[in-house]
Amino acid sequence: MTDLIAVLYIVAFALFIYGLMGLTGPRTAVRGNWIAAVGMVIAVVATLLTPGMGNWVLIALGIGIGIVVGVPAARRVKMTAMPQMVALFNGVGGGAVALIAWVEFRTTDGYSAEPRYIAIASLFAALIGSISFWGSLIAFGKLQEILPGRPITLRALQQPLNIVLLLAAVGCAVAVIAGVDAEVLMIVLLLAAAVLGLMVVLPIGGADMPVVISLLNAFTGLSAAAMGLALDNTALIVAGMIVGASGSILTNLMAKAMNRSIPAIVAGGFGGTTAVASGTREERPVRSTTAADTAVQLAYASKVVVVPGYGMAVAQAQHAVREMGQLLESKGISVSYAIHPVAGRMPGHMNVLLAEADVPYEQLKEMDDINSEFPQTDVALVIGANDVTNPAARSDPNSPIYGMPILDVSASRSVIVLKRSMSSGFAGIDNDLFYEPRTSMLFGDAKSSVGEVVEELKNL
Amino acid sequence: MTDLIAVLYIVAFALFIYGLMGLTGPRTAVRGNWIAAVGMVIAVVATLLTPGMGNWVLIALGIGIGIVVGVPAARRVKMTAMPQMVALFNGVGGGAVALIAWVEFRTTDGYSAEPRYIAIASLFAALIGSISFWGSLIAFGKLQEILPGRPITLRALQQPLNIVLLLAAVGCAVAVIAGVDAEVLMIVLLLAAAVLGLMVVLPIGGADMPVVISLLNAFTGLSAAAMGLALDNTALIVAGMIVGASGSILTNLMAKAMNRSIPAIVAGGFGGTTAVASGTREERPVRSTTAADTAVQLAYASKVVVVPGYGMAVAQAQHAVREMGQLLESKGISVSYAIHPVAGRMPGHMNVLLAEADVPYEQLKEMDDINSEFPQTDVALVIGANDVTNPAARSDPNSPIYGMPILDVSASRSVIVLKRSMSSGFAGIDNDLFYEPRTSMLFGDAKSSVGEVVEELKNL
Amino acid sequence: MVETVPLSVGVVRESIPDERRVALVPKLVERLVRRGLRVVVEPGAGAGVLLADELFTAAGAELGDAWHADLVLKVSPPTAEEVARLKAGTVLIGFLKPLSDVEGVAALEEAGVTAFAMESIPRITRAQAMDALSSQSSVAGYRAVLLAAERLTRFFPMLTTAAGTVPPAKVLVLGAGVAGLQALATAKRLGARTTGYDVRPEVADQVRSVGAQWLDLGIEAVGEGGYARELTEQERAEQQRRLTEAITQFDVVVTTALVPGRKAPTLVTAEAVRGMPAGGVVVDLAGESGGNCELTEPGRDVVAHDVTICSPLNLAAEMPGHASELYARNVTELVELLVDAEGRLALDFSDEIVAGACVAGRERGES
Amino acid sequence: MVETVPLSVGVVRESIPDERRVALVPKLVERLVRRGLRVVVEPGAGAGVLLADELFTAAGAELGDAWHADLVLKVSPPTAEEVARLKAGTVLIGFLKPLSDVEGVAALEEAGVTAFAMESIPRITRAQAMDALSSQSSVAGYRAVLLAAERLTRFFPMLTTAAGTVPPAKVLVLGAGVAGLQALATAKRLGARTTGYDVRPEVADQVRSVGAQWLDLGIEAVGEGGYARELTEQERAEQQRRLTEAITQFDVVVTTALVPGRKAPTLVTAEAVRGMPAGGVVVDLAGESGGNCELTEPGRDVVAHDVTICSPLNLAAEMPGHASELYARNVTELVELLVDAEGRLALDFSDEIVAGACVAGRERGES
Amino acid sequence: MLVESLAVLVLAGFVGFTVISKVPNTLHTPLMSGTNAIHGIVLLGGLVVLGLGADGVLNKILLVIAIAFGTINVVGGFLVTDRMLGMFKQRKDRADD
Amino acid sequence: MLVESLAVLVLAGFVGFTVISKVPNTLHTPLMSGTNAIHGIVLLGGLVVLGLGADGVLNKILLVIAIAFGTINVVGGFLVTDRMLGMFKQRKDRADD
Ligand SMILES: NC(=O)c1ccc[n+]([C@@H]2O[C@H](COP(=O)([O-])OP(=O)(O)OC[C@H]3O[C@@H](n4cnc5c(N)ncnc54)[C@H](OP(=O)(O)O)[C@@H]3O)[C@@H](O)[C@H]2O)c1
Ligand SMILES: NC(=O)c1ccc[n+]([C@@H]2O[C@H](COP(=O)([O-])OP(=O)(O)OC[C@H]3O[C@@H](n4cnc5c(N)ncnc54)[C@H](OP(=O)(O)O)[C@@H]3O)[C@@H](O)[C@H]2O)c1
Ligand SMILES: NC(=O)c1ccc[n+]([C@@H]2O[C@H](COP(=O)([O-])OP(=O)(O)OC[C@H]3O[C@@H](n4cnc5c(N)ncnc54)[C@H](O)[C@@H]3O)[C@@H](O)[C@H]2O)c1
Ligand SMILES: NC(=O)c1ccc[n+]([C@@H]2O[C@H](COP(=O)([O-])OP(=O)(O)OC[C@H]3O[C@@H](n4cnc5c(N)ncnc54)[C@H](O)[C@@H]3O)[C@@H](O)[C@H]2O)c1
Repeated sequence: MTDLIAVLYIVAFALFIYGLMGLTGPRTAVRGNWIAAVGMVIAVVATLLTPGMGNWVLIALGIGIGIVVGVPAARRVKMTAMPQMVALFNGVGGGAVALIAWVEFRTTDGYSAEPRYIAIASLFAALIGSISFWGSLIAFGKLQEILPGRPITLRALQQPLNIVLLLAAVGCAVAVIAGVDAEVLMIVLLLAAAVLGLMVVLPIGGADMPVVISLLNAFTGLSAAAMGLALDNTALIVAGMIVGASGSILTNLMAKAMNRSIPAIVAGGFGGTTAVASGTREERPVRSTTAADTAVQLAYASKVVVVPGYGMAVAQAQHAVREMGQLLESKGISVSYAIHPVAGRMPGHMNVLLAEADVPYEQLKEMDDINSEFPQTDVALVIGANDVTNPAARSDPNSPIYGMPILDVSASRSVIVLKRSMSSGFAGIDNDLFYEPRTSMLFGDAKSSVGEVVEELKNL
Repeated sequence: MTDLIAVLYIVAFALFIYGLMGLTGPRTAVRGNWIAAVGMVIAVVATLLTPGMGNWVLIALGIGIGIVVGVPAARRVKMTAMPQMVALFNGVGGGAVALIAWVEFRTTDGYSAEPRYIAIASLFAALIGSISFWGSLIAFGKLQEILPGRPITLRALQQPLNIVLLLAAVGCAVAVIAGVDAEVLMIVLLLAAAVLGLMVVLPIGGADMPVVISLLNAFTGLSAAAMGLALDNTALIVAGMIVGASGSILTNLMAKAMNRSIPAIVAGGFGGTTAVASGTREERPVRSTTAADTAVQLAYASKVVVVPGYGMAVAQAQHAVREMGQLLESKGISVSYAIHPVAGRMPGHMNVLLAEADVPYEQLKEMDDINSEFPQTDVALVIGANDVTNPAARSDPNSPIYGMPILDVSASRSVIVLKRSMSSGFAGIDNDLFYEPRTSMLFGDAKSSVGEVVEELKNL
Repeated sequence: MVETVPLSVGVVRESIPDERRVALVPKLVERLVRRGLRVVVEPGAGAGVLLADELFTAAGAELGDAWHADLVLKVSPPTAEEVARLKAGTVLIGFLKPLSDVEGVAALEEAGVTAFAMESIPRITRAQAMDALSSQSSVAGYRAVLLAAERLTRFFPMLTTAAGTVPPAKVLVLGAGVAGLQALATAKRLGARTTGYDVRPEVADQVRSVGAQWLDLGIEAVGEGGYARELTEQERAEQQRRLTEAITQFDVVVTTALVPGRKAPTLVTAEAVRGMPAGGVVVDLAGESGGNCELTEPGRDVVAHDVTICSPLNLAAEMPGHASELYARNVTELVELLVDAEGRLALDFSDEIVAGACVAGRERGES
Repeated sequence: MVETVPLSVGVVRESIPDERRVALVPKLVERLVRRGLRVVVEPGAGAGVLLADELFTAAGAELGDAWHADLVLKVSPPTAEEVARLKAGTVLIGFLKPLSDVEGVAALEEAGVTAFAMESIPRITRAQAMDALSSQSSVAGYRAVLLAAERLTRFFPMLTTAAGTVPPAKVLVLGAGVAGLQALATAKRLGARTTGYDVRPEVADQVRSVGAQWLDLGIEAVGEGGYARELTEQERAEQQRRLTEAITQFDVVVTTALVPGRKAPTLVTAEAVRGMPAGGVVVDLAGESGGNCELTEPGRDVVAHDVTICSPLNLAAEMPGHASELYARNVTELVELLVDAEGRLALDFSDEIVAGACVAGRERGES
Repeated sequence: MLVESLAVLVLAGFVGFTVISKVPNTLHTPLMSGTNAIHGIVLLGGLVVLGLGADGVLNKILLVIAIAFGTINVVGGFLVTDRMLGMFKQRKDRADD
Repeated sequence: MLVESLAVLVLAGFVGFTVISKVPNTLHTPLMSGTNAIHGIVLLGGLVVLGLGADGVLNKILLVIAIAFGTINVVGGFLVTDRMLGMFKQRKDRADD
C-alpha cells in the first residue's frame, strides 16, 4: 500500500509540474489547469489510502464545508473581482498551514520528542501561514473596497512596531525550539504573526496589490513545503516548493511588468516611502503594456487594424510593421491598414512607406471605409499616430483640430498605442484616447516595439 | 558531518544543473562546463569526508591512474577525433558502473540481505553499464577507423542472436533477484550484456555514430542513477537521472538535426534495414545544415558577406535579408553584399531589390572590390545564387559559363548556400562549390530560411 | 441672394495656355448636385484633362454659360477679359495670387465680384481638405522629380551590370515643405540617394521620415529660450558658402523654397551650378517668385555650365488628371462651407476660413 | 597589319540627329591606352554627353581625324557619307542593324571595311560584358517608364490625402526581356501596380522576381515532351482577344516584344487602345520594327481615343551619360578581344564571339 | 533522510524556477491563481494529522477548519483559474469550427 | 524512503528534460560531452564501496579499476568539453578587447 501511495504521490506532483508548464502558454493554459487539478485529486486519494486512517466523519465534514463554501464562491464571483478571490483562497491556505502547525505543536507537546529540524519547519510554517492568512484578508478587503484602497500607515510608528512584532514571533519560536513547551508561546507566535500580516499589507496601495498577493502566494507555498518537511510528506514538500519557487519568479515578472520593484513594495509595508508613485497616476491613469501582451492580444484576435502615423515614418518602422502583418495573416487573422488622409507630414506619406515595405494595396483602407469596421475590430494597433485618432476633433470645438475627421479607433474592442512617450503630436494637444479604459500604451520607438512584438508572436 | 555532506551533495548537483543550463547557450557554454566540474569536485570531496572512509591508498591509486590516463588523452586528442574520445570516456563510465555492481554483488552475497529494489537497481546498473562499455568501445573503434566504418552485420542471424543474449542477461538477473546467489549468474549477465553491446553497435554505420554515442551516454546516466538507488547515494541518483533525461532529449535533437529517427538507428543495431541512407551519399557528399547552426556561425563571425542571386529575387527575400543584416550589424559584425554584374535576370536586378529593402548603398560591393575580401571573410552567405559562384567558369573551358568572372566565395572560411534543392541555375550546370568541404547547404525557400535564421539569431 | 431658384455653380474653361486643369470633375459635380446646386459647365471645360462634356452631363451638370453662374469655379487667376465676363455679385473661387497679383484682385473688387482665393485659406487642421496649395504642391513635387529624371543624362537608381556599375544619383531638395517632401520621397523611390534641407530646423525629422538625409550646414541658430534667432550677416554668408559647397556634390537639385508673398530666396548660386557635375539638373519650383537659383529663367530651360536648369511655372497642370481631381475636391469642400443646408449661399464671415479666404468683395458678401 | 606603330582607335562624332551617345568615354580611353593603343577622338565627339574634348585628352587620347584610325568605334550605323570616309581595311565596331539594314552592311563590305555589329555578338555567358543590346535595353526600359509617367495625366503611386485618395496606376509590360523587366522594376519603384506578359512562359518567375504579377492569358501552349507547341489559328485569335480585354484594365502599357530580324508582333490593337482609360499611355519600344501597337507611328506621339501612344526610336540616346558609359564598356571588352597582348590587331575567327559579331569583311580580317 | 528531503526541496525549487520563464502578462494572474490552488495541497497535511488520530476537541475543531480551508483553497483555486482562462478557451472553440 | 528516492528520481528527470530545450546544432556535441562528464559521478560509488571497506583482492582490484575508470570519465570529459568549446571562447576574448 505505501508503495502505491508513493507512486501516486509521484504521479500527482508530476501532473502539477506538467500542468504548471501548460499554464505558462496561452494555448495550453486551460488544459494545464485541469491537469494540475487531476494531480490534486490523485494526491488526496493517495493520502486517504494511508493505512490507519480514521476520523472519516470529521474528514468528510471538513471537505464538505470546503466544497460548499468554495465552489459557489468561485462560480459566482464577478470577473472583475477575481484578484481578491485569489487573495482569499490564498489566505485560507495559509490559515490551514498555521492551524495544522498549531495542532502539531499540541499533539507533540511542543515537539518534545521530535528532531529539531521538524520543530523548525513546523514553526516556520506556522509563522508564514499566519502572516499569509491575515495579510491576504487585508488584501481582499482593500480590493473588495471594504477597506479604503489608499495606503493606511502609522507613519513613524510603523517600522518599529513591525520589528517588535517580528522579534516577538521569532523569539517565541526560538524558545520552543530550545525546549520550552508552553502552548502560550505558540499562541503568541501566531498572534504576533497575524498582526504583522495586517500591519505589513495595510500600508500598501491598491495598485500594488496584485504583486503583494503573488508574494503572499509564494510564501504560502514555502510554508506548505515546510509543513511537508515537518510531516515528512513528500507531496507537500514538492508541491509547496514548486509553488514557492515559481511564485517568486512570477512575483518578479509581475512587478517588472508594472514597473515596480518588489523591495520597494515590501519596504512600503515596512514604513518606507513608496506610496507616492501610485498617487500621482491616480487622476489620469494610463495602462502601459508589454510587447508580449500585445502579441498575445493580436494572436487571439480575428480582426486587427493597423493605424500608422508620423511616428511610424520617423522610426522607419514600415518593414517591421509589414512583417508583423504577414505573421498575423499567416495565423488566419484579418489585417488591414487604416490610412488617414493627413497621417504623417505630407500627402501620401503613409502610402510611400507602406508601398516601400510591399504592403499589398488591397490592405490599405481609406478612412471612410475603415471607420465602419472598427466596431468589429478586436485590436486597433496605433503605430506612432496621434492627432488623427484624437476624439477632441469631434467633441471639443475649442481644439485646434476640431472638425477634422478622425479614425474611430475607440470603437474597437481594444486599442494599443505604440509611441515613445505621452507627448503630443503635430497639433500639440493631449489625446483623450490614451486614457480610455480600453486603450493600453506600448512605449518605445515604434521600430523596436514592433520588432519585439514580432519576436513574441513567433514564440507563441 | 553527515549534514555537511548532505549540503555539499545538494550544492554539487545544483551546480550540475546550473552548469548544464549554461551548456545549452553559446555565450554561457564555457562557463557552464567549468561550473559542472566544480560541482563534481565538491561531490568527490563530500564523499571522501564520509565518516569511516578508509582504503586511502587504493583510492589514491585509482584516482591517480585515472588522472594520469585521462588528462593527457583529453589534452592531446585532435579536434577531429573528439567524438570517439567522448565515446571512450562514456564507455569507461559504464564500465565503472558494471564493476561496482559486480563488487556489490560479491560483498552482499548476491544481495541476500538487501531489499528487493536494491537488487533490481544494482543488476539494472550492471546490465546497462556493461552494454555501454562494450558498445562505446565499438563506437570508438569505428570512428577511429580501427574497425571499418561501414555497417557490419550478421544478416538474418543478427536479430535472433541479440534476442537470445538479452534473454540470457535478463534471465540471470531474475534468478538473482529471486534469491539464487551464484556469482556465475552475475558473470554470465555481464558477459551477455557485453556481447550484446558489441552486436548492437557493430551494424550501425559511421554516419549514425554520434547519435548512438549520445544514446549510450543517456543509458550510462540511467545506470548511474540505478547505482545511486542501490547505494542509497542521492548525488548519484540526481546526477545520473539528469544525464539520463537530458541525454535522451539531446539524442532526439541530434537525430532530428541529422534527419534520422532513433528507432530506425536502433533497429539497425537489431538487424533492421537502415544502412542504405548513408550509402548513396558517399560519392558526392553534401553537408546540409540548419537555420540554428547558420545563426551560430554568423553570430560568431566578424565578417559576413552576403551573395544574393536570382533565388533571392524569386523568393522576394530582400526584406528578410535586410533584417538579418541589421541584426548582425547590431552585434558588431561587418556585413557587406557582393553584387555580381549578372546576378538575377536583368541588369541591376539585385540593386532594385536591395534598394527596396533599404540596404545602405555603402554595403553593396562590386565584384572586383569584394573578391579580394573573401579571404578575410568568416562566412559567405550565398542566397539563391548559383552560376555567379560557379568555379567551373574559371576552371572548365567546356562549361557554357567559361570565362565569366565569378565571386570567389570559396576563398572565405566557410560558405553557406541557401537554395531549395541541388538543382542548377540559369546556365543549367552543376556547381562544384556546393560539394566543397567548407560549404554547407541550407535547403528551403530563401525567404523562409532567412526568416528562420533571423529568429535563431534573436534567440542567441 | 437667390432665394427660390437653386444656386448655380459654373465650371469654366481655362484660357491660359498650358493650363490643362479644370476646377471640377464629374465625381464632384454629382456631389454638388446632390447638395441641391445647379452645376453649369462651359463646353470643352474638361478638354485638357480628356474629360468629355458628356461625362459632366452624365453626372448631372448642364452645359451652358458658366460665366454667369452665381458661383464661378476656376483654377488659374482670371485674365482681364475673363473678369469682364463676370457679372457683379458673382462669387468667384480659384487660385487668385492675392499676394502677388494685386491689380488682378483690385479688378475683381471693381467688378463687384466676391472672390475667394484658394491660396488664402488658413492652413488650420479643419481646412486641410480645402488646402489646394498642399494638393497641388504634392503633384508638383512628384513631377519635379520626374522632370529631373527625364533631363538627367544618367540613371537615378544604382545598377550593377555586366557593363559596369552605375552609382545612384544624388538628389538634394532645398525647402522641405509639401512639395519638397514629396520630391524627396519620389526620388528615393526611384533609387536615388536623397538629402533634404530647410531653414526650419524642426523639419529635419520629417526629412528623415521619408528616408532622406538631413543636410546639416552646421550653423546653430538656436538663441535664448530655444527660439530661433536672426542670423548675423556673417553667419548668413557662411551658410551660403557651405550650401554652395554642398550643392556641388549633387547630380540633381530640386528647390522649393518659398516665403509667402516675398521674392524666393536665392539658394543655388551660379558658382554652385558651375561646381555641379556635367549633365546635372536643377529643377526650380520657385520660378514664379523669382526662383531659388541665380540662373533660373522662369518658365524656360537653361543650360549653363553643362547643367540644365528647369523652371516650370505650372508643373501641376502638366498632370491635369489627378491635379484636377484633387483641386476639385478642395474647391468642393469650400463651396459646401459657403452654402447652407438648403443649398443657398450663406457666407459666414465669422468663420476664420471664410474670412481668411475672401480677398475681394467682402462687404458685398456680408450684405 | 600594323606592326611597329601602335594600333589606333578612332572615336567619331555621331552625325544622326538625336544620337547623343558616344562610343567611348574617358575612363575607358584610359584603359585602352594602358593596353598600348592610340586613341584618336574626333573633336566634339562627346558633346552630346557633355563630355568636353579636354576630358578625353586628359585620359590619354589625341584629338584628330578619328575616321582614319585602324579601328573605328561608333554607336549608330554609319550613314552613306560616313562609310565614304572610312578607308579600306578599317575595322568598324558599332550597332550596324545587320538584320534589317542589309544595304548598309553591303556598303561596308564594298568599302573594304571589316565590320563588327554589336547586335550580333552571341548572347553567351562569356560575352555578357560586351552585350550592348542588354545594356542599352536596360536604359530603354527605365526611360520608357519615365516617359510614361511624364505623359500620364495621373499619379503612378497611390496617395491618400486630405483631398481624396489617388489609386495607384496600373502598368502592363508586354515582352519581359531585359527592357521589359527593367520597365517593370522601375514602375514598381514609382509605386505602380505592375503586371508582365511574355510569350515565353518560363519568364513568369522572372516577372514575379521584380515584384510584378504575371498576366496569365490561360492558353496552354505546352505540347508533347514539355516543348512549346505552335498555337492553332483559333487559339492565337483567342489569345489576342483575351490580351485586348486585359489591356483595357491598364493606365499604362509598355511594349517591348521583339522577334529578332522580323517585324514586331502586334499586341495592342486599336480596339484595346479604345478600351483604355482616357489619359492612358502606351509606350511602344518596338517602333523601329514596326511597333507592337496598331496605332503606333514610329518616332512620333499619337493621341488616339484619348490615349497617348509614344514610340521613341532611340530611347537610350535620351540618357546619353550612362548609356554611353555602358556602351563604351561593352565596346572596350570587344576591342580587347580583337587585340593581342602587344596591342596588335589579332582577329581570331575561331572564337565564336569574333565570328558571330563579324558581319562584313571577314575574309579581309582573316588575311 | 535529510539529504533526500533537501534534495527533493532543491530539485522542486529548480523545477519551479525553470517552469516559469517567459509568461505573457495576460497569463500572470491565471498562473498565480493556478499555483495558489496547488498549495492547497496543505489539505493533505490536515488529512494525515486528523486521519492518523488527533485527540481532543480543540485539536479536532482546528483540523476540521484546516481541512475546510485547504479544500476551499484547492477547489476554489482551480475553478477560478479556469474561469480566468475563458479568453483562451474561446479561441480554441473558434479554431475547432 | 522509497517515496523520496523516487521523488528525487522523477524531479531530477524533470530538471533534465526542462534544461535541454533548444540547443543549436553546434552545441550538440559539447553538450553530450558535458553530460558524459557528469555521469562520471559513478566515481563516488566506487569511492564509497571501497572506502567503507571492501575485502578481498579481487574486489579491491575491481574497485580500483572502477575508480580509475570513473576518474577518466570525469577528468577527460570536462577537459574535452572545454576544448570543444574553444570556438566560443575565442569570441569572448574578442569581445573583451
Ligand atoms: N499629411 C499631411 O499632409 C500633413 C501635413 C502637415 C501636417 N500634418 C499634420 O500632422 C498630423 C499627423 O497625425 P499623425 O497622427 O500621423 O502624427 P502626430 O499626431 O504628429 O503624432 C505622431 C506621434 O508619433 C510619435 N512618434 C514620433 N516618433 C516616434 C518613434 N520613433 N516611435 C514611436 N512613436 C513616435 C509621437 O509621440 P512620442 O513622441 O510620444 O513618441 C507623436 O505623438 C496631423 O495633425 C496633421 O494635421 C499632416
Ligand atoms: N543579370 C542579367 O542581366 C542576366 C540576364 C539573363 C541571364 N542571366 C544569367 O542568370 C544567372 C544569374 O546567376 P544567379 O547566381 O543570380 O542565379 P542562378 O544561377 O540562376 O541560380 C539561382 C538559384 O536560385 C535558386 N532559387 C530559385 N528560387 C529560389 C527560392 N525561392 N529560394 C531559394 N533559392 C531559390 C535556384 O536553386 P533551387 O531551385 O535549388 O532553389 C537556383 O539555383 C547567370 O547565369 C547569368 O548569366 C543574367
Ligand atoms: N496645418 C496643416 O495641417 C498643414 C497643411 C499643409 C502644410 N502644412 C505645413 O506648412 C508648411 C509649409 O508648407 P508648404 O509646402 O506650403 O511651404 P512653402 O511652399 O511655402 O515653402 C516650402 C519650404 O521652403 C522652406 N524655405 C523657405 N525659405 C527657405 C530658405 N531660405 N532655405 C531653405 N528653405 C526655405 C520653407 O521652410 C518651407 O518648408 C509645411 O511644413 C507643412 O507641413 C501644414
Ligand atoms: N545569356 C545571357 O546571359 C543573356 C544576356 C542578355 C539577355 N538574355 C536573355 O535573352 C532574352 C531576350 O532578351 P531581350 O531583351 O534582348 O529580348 P528581345 O528584346 O529580343 O525581346 C523582348 C521580349 O519580347 C518577347 N516577345 C516576343 N514576341 C512576343 C509576343 N508575341 N508576345 C509577348 N512577348 C513577346 C520575347 O520573349 C522577349 O522576352 C531574355 O530572356 C534575357 O534573359 C540572356
